[in-house]
Amino acid sequence: MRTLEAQLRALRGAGRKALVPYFVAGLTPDWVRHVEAAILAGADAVEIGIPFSDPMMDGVVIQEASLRSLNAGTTLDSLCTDLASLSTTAPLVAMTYYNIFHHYGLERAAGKLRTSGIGGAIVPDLSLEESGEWRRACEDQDVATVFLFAPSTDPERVRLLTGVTQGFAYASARMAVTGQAADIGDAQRVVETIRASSDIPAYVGIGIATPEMARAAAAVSDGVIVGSALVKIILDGAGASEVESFIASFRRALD
Amino acid sequence: MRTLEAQLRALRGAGRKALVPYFVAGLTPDWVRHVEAAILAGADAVEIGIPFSDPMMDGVVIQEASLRSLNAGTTLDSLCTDLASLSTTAPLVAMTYYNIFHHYGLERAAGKLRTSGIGGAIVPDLSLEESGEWRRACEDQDVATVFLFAPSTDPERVRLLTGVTQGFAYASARMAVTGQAADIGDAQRVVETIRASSDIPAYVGIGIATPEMARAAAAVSDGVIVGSALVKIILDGAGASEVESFIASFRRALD
Amino acid sequence: MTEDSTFMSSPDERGRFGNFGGRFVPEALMPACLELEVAFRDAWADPLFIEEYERVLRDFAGRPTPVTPLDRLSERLGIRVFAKREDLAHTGSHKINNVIGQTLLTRRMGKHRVIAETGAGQHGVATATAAARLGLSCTVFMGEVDTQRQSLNVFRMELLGATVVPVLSGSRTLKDAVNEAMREWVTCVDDTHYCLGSVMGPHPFPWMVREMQSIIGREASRQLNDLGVGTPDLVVACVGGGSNAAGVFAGFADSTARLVGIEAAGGSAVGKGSPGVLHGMKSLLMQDEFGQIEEAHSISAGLDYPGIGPEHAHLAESGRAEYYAIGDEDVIDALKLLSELEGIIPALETAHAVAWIVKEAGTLIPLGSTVLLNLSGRGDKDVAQVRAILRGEA
Amino acid sequence: MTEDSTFMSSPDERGRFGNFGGRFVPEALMPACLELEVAFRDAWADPLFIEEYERVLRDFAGRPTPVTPLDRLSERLGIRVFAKREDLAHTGSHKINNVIGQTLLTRRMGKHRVIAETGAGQHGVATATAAARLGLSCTVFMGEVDTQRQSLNVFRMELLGATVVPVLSGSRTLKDAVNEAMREWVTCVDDTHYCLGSVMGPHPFPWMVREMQSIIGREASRQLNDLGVGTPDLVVACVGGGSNAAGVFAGFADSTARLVGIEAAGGSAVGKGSPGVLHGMKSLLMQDEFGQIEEAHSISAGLDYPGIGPEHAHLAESGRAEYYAIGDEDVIDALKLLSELEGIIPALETAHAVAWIVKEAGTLIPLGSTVLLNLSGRGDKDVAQVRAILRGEA
Ligand SMILES: Cc1ncc(COP(=O)(O)O)c(C=O)c1O
Ligand SMILES: Cc1ncc(COP(=O)(O)O)c(C=O)c1O
Repeated sequence: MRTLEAQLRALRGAGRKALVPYFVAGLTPDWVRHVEAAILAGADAVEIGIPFSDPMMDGVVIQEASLRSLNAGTTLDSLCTDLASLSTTAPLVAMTYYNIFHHYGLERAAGKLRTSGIGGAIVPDLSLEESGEWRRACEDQDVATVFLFAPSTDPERVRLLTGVTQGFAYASARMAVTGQAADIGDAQRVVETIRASSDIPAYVGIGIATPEMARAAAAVSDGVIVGSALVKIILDGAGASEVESFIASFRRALD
Repeated sequence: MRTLEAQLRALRGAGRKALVPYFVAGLTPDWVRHVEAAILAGADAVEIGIPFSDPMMDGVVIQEASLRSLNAGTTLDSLCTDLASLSTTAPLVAMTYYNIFHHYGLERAAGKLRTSGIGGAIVPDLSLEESGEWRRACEDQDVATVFLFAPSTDPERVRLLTGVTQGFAYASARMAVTGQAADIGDAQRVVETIRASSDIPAYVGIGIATPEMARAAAAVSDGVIVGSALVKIILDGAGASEVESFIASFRRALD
Repeated sequence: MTEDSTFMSSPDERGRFGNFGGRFVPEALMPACLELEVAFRDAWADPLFIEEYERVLRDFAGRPTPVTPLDRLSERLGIRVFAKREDLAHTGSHKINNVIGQTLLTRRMGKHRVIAETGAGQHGVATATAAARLGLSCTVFMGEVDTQRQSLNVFRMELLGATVVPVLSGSRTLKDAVNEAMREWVTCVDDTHYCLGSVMGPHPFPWMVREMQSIIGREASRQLNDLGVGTPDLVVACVGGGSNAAGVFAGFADSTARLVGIEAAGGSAVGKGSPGVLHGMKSLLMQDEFGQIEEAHSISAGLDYPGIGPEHAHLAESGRAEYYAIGDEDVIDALKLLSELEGIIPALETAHAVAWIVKEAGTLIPLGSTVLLNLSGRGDKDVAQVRAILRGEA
Repeated sequence: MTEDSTFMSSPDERGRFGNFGGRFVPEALMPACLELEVAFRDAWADPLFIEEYERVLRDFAGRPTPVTPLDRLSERLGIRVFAKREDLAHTGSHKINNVIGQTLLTRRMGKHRVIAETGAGQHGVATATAAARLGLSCTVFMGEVDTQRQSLNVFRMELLGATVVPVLSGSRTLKDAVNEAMREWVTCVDDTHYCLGSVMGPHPFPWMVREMQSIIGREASRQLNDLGVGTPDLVVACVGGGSNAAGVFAGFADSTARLVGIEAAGGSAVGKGSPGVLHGMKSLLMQDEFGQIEEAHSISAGLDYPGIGPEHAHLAESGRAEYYAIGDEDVIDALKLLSELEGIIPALETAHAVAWIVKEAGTLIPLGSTVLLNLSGRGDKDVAQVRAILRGEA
């Protein structure tokens, strides 16, 4: 077992529900300060969204944030440079679309993540079936390949996916792209099927918009991912202190 | 031989080139005064255009005049009533499209012409082949049926047409609808083919716009018909005195 | 080409169908009409000409067009409706059948130019198309009102190399475009053929155009047999001048099928007309008490004509065919219904026939009847107009 | 349905054509892709399904479309050009072939709704049409820019009962419409089929769509034999995603014919692209140095796509097919030329292929060659745009 998964299992071992906020890298010049503020407020790990021109699995909020970040000139290299100034050692997980890594070169990309302190990667458009090369590249660099589990994933595929997912299992609460929803949807069922074939930490994401929903999701899983709701306040102008209090409110709900 | 043809042959016998102006009946409230003015100025006979909604053989000038007249409420009956005030006995020839007579009833229409002092009728869309019924109706009323001869009419058809045309033979100067032209076109050739099979008076029409053209046409025929050029000045506002001097200028050219 | 028919035979030697038809044209045009009749009789009896005509229809225009069972409409109405798909013919309507025949004939007569009238532009586009194919020069007369309503069709004709002349006289619509084409024809009849767009005008046009459109009915009759349907109970077509109706009727004239022509209420020559003479023919015409021709008013430019072809006047008089009228208000609904149920957006003209079928299913059309609808054209040309109407802009 | 082919065989079990293809989709969509593959294999091996598919293509869509000898163009260019007339298929392009297959498959899978992306609106109209026929509900995603450029096509879809959703993200054109359709599909994959419009997307779409379009090539090959032409020297088609090209190529892949795909210069994935992953497939894509997808820019909305179907990437890499690009400036002239010489106004997409033939006759196309042009669609949809361009308004 490699670094990221060990860290996250340790967290669970300590009885703590994981809180994983998602940031769009480069969305604002001081985005790394936002990351620090979140960790200060109790985030256990952070998803670093690498903007892509065609974010097929994202709703309007993250689409807009990605576009802004791209227009500001964000690249894989630039955001890794930015991360050098990050003052904490919390686990970081990249999230982006496959073409970014494919174009960069898979081994080169995995190496870049590792040297930038990113311990895992979520690639929503990389299916299990197509993931072999990427997994090999990551393996060499101790970068965990995190897979998504959808409500539509049948038990047979869940078994296959739990066999390869590393770090944690990303349980989609619903059949939807990223965005803010009103309930935790199918989270419990998805987590249960994951647990039926693996004891890897299972985190719930997609649509978790409020501390109450986070609490409900965490009650049936090992942690939650908070994306669009957070990105939205940053799009609307929130600075580091608002990010801190936003994350703190989720932390309180989870503890 | 019936009335109209006798009158026109007599004219030729007297060595006079016939001048036949065309008026759109009802174009102005005082249109009958225009007719009188023309006769005063030396017209030998007058064509009375009965306006039709779809004057297929007429150019823009007569189209427009027909429309104006129709909008003013002109009908076969109304123009015959108007004619009652005509102070002369010059030969009158109606010109209109077949549907007007067809709709009025052929015998009734021929009778109406006769009682209104109209001694002949030109129906440009009534082909020889379709003219039987109309010719019979006119025969009974001593209304001459005048046929047109076109440059495209071959000698064989000319023979057939001279066999039925009454009053005069209408020689089209050109392959065209009514309007003002620059020369007398095929007038000579058309008149010659008519004369090759008949001694009926042959008048040239279609496009005769100036006294000079009238003179040229009359030189190769027995008379001329002046339509659009005359109607144009009336459309432009000419009153009886202008009509009189217009016709007088043609008369001078012919004599 | 059509077999001898009792009900739709050739006209007599004067070009009469019963009391209607004939040749009411200026003497200047008589030689051309006579020449055309001779040329047509000769060509139509020439297997080589027929072969080329049929080959061009097949390889260029996409014939045979299919017969489509309209299952969802049938279920809705309680009758069985089949559509003969002239909308799939090249340029989007049955008009192409006629112009391919006439342009081949033009070449055969040694003429180098065609002129045509057009209302909505379908016949104009078809003529420009067939002329382009043969390298004939082409001029199309179109009422100025219609050039504005259908400006894209004007541009299509221009793309095809034709000259479009806006007609400024009269009501500036189809009727006036015919007048103007006739006027032009007088001036150029030597090297120019007037490619008339419907079963109207002087003999031999009504007969010739019907013959050139009869391929619709001949195909449909064979296709219905192949589909196991046999003779339909009704054959329904919209009627402007009447060419698509005549073409499809020709395949069923001697069968037991009821033949039904649907006019626009505002251009209903059978319903509101009386015998008269216009555009070279004696037929039924909408006219006032003085014999002045009335202007038609229809939502569809192609039915916006105050007359009807003389053979239809005869079929109406003899009772072999029935004619009904449909008002503008029912047309849009019918267009929408066919679009939504069958995935076919019909031309506004065609939508009149659809509307009648929808309206009369269960009344004039007994439940369970089999109906052949002649789907004369596609609605693409009308989409902007329909949108404006539905948005209350027109 | 296609015979086993050396050059255009089925993809491997991962959906790869050589180095390209595959299935790069969110896990949420994997079950649907797998289900679709099973359903397609099953249907495509079922004679009853094939029979219905072919019957609907015949009776509803008007197949076979003819092959037209383009005599006047041929004479002008010194080569022999034949056109496969997909412009005559119902709704005006080859797109109908694919959607008829996919909607029948949708019903067979027990789904009641289809969604689709569209650029110019041709695929959207075709999908709305096929859905209407079967009573499926239909939603079409269309970039907001395109809904404005092609507002009449939006209304056509609405008439056909479809809902059109303007896409506000990204460049607001075709690429973004695909993204949005994928996003929607995730939310409704249970009862909804994503009716993709070209040989792109995740396996089995590129293969399935090619199979459903291969009827073009199979017909054309038979028709050229019937015409006595035999195997042409070249088969030329325009390439957006590549479905009409794949369809016609499929009939000639194992022949001696050169296969030529023509891209828009501003959307040239083979000419300017490099391997990448987008919209579920690995293929050639126009992208910047960081792997961000570039926006295509073409006069024709249907070629305005930065990628190409994976099988084309493979055919390019293997050398079996050649790909060239044509710039906007040559397209209008080609459209006018075909219109004036042959009476066929092609779609702007198709005009790219025409332009290449005109340009290369005598150079890349040796004089005397026989060329089959796939005339993928009619230009009616483009006439307003072309007019604006020629008038200097656009
Ligand atoms: C599609 C369509 N149907 C019908 C008509 C009416 O003509 P006809 O009665 O000659 O078939 C037209 C005329 O433009 C038309 O375009
Ligand atoms: C007429 C026509 N041809 C070609 C295309 C390009 O698509 P494809 O490359 O899939 O054939 C389109 C797409 O809209 C089209 O409408």
